[in-house]
Amino acid sequence: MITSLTAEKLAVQRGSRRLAENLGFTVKAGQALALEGANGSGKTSLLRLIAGFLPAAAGRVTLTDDGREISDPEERGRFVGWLGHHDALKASFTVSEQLAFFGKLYNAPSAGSIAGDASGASPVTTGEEKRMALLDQAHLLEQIGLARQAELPCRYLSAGQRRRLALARLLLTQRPLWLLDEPFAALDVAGKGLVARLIALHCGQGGMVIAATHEELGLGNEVLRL
Amino acid sequence: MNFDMSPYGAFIWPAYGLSALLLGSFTLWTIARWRAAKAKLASLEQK
Amino acid sequence: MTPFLALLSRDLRLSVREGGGAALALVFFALVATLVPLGVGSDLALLAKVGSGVLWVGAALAALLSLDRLFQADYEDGSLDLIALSPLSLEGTAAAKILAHWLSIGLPLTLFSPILSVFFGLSAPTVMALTLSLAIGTPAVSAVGAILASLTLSVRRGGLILPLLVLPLLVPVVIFGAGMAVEVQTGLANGAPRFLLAFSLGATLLSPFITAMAVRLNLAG
Amino acid sequence: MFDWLFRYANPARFMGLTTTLLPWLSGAAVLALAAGLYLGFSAPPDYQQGRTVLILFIHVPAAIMSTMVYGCIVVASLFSLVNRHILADVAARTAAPLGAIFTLLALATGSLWGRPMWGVWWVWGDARLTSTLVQFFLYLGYIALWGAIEDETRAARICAVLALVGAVNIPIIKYSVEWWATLHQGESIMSGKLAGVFLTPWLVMMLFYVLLFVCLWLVRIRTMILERRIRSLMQGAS
Repeated sequence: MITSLTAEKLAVQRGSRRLAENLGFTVKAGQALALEGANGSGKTSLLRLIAGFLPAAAGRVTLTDDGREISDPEERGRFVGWLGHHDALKASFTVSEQLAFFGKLYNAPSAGSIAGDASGASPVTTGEEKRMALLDQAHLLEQIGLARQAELPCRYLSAGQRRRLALARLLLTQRPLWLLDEPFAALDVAGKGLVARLIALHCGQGGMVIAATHEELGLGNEVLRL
Repeated sequence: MNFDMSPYGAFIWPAYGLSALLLGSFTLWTIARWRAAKAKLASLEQK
Repeated sequence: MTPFLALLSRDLRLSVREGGGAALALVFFALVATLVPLGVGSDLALLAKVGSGVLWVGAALAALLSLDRLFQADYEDGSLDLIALSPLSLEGTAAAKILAHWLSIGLPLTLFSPILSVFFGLSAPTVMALTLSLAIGTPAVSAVGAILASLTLSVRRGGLILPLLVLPLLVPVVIFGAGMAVEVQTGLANGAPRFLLAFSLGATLLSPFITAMAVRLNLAG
Repeated sequence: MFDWLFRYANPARFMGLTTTLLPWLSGAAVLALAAGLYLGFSAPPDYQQGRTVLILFIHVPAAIMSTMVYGCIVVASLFSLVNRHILADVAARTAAPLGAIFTLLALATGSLWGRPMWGVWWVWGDARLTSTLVQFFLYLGYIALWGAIEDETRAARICAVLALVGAVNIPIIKYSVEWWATLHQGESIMSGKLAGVFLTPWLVMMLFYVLLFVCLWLVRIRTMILERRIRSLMQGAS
């Protein structure tokens, strides 16, 4: 179980440009951190650094897993649920093919075993949470509002629907540390409400969220300004 | 020194000419670029 | 193994659905085999002499057609980020993509070559040797190509620069590959099969590691 | 192990060191050129090649430089990947056009030497000429890749990998081309060899080529360091 993510004296550098320096923060299980800043302030680069893509120019990021400290970037990446700028969808794949591929790629447990795993890992209390724990693909699509589009190739999806599919994939991968880049982008009011609910739920189950956003995450969350 | 190249002058002179041309112009260009950079830096540092 | 197979089957399906797959490469290959006789004349003795070399060059060029999209498509739409975070290592990712490229391009080209060799009046043993040499050599084309495709994955017009980078490195494959057909034609053992096999093995074994390194460098940008 | 090198890898120190070195090096280059030309043009005609040996005095050094410069790029690329030092990036990048020019000259002078010797401008059977041609394409690809990647730091790493992949491949390419030349042409062809009397003029010309390369390389590195400084000054001003 992931318990905390700590950044110490972190410097973010992209190419030859130093974007941010001396950053320090800690996110604990169940917490959400919002990254704020103008365009080009390094929000995306910081997320990429935490995900392990971008090496830190200075300082370090440590993830604590059951008391074990993980500082290897690629190992850290195995805990990351990623929602980037791009939706990472293939035009010719249907919604369900898309999810099936990522499910297999991420070794996501199949429907039956997930229910057991999730309820074992964290006590299921409310009905809403119980439904979320049943990460069956059909349930998942219903939850995310894409049930009718299941067999539709992604090229026919609207921008908002593409974003919802990306969210469904985020849930499917079952990663404890969510890194979200502008999660509210391209979504309508209902969609934004969904994102806020999912984040709250993820935190409620002991997950961690770091999101680059202009808007409230819908939690009494902490804010880091870049 | 002997500059009589017969019967191969048509090959020897072009070989030397081409080498001189390429290496010479590259050298001149390199020096010109160095001078330009130096002048530019000097004018920037004055401001 | 599941993540590996998932990526492999996805790439194979993509190559069929989103164009740039076998069909395009085969048509290109056939066009090269048509244009060369039109260019050099109908003398069958001459065509038989140059045929295996022409087919090898044609196959190598055809395999490069869609190579630039091998990593670039996934890089541009963000898929590569998600693949990099998956349990599959980048080395595994590279191996899956090389294998997918070979299965979708190299293998069809190999199987198609006996048909095209009709245009050049090649003898049956020569055709056998040529097909075998393509079977051994095309994995090396995919492997070497993958290294350079991963190096150029962020280059906006990578498709233009890629052949310039790949083709000089493919000189040994073409030489030894066509050399296998020469061995049959002249009847003199020249060692081409051994060299081709060695190059192909070396390239396919090393390529996933170099490719993964290049992907890592690009994701950090 | 490379401590002494890193002392001078600091751009400011590098500038200081090269400022004192360059006048001496360029003076030596001019002397070597004068001496090399004098000795070369005074050399007697070869009993077989006549005065075309004069071409070999500039062809062979260019061909050797073609390989040597690539070696310099490979070493700089290793430092670029392992130590991520900016000077290594700049060194690798600036050496490439020089290497391409030497390679082009080796090809052109080789062809000009071959025409009277072989009767044709290009002989595929000469493995060295063929692999030099491939080497030229490798240089062009390397230079093109540098130009194609916008971010300089990324371009440096990516091109370093390309240089190393090329370095692994060059011996294989050379071997395959030699193998191919013997496969397709049984008889041996006359290749450029130098008899003893011609050794001194050739060595002096070789020295000139090395000195010229070092001088031009250093000046280009210095220029690029200044250009980077100019860019960062302009970025700061805006």
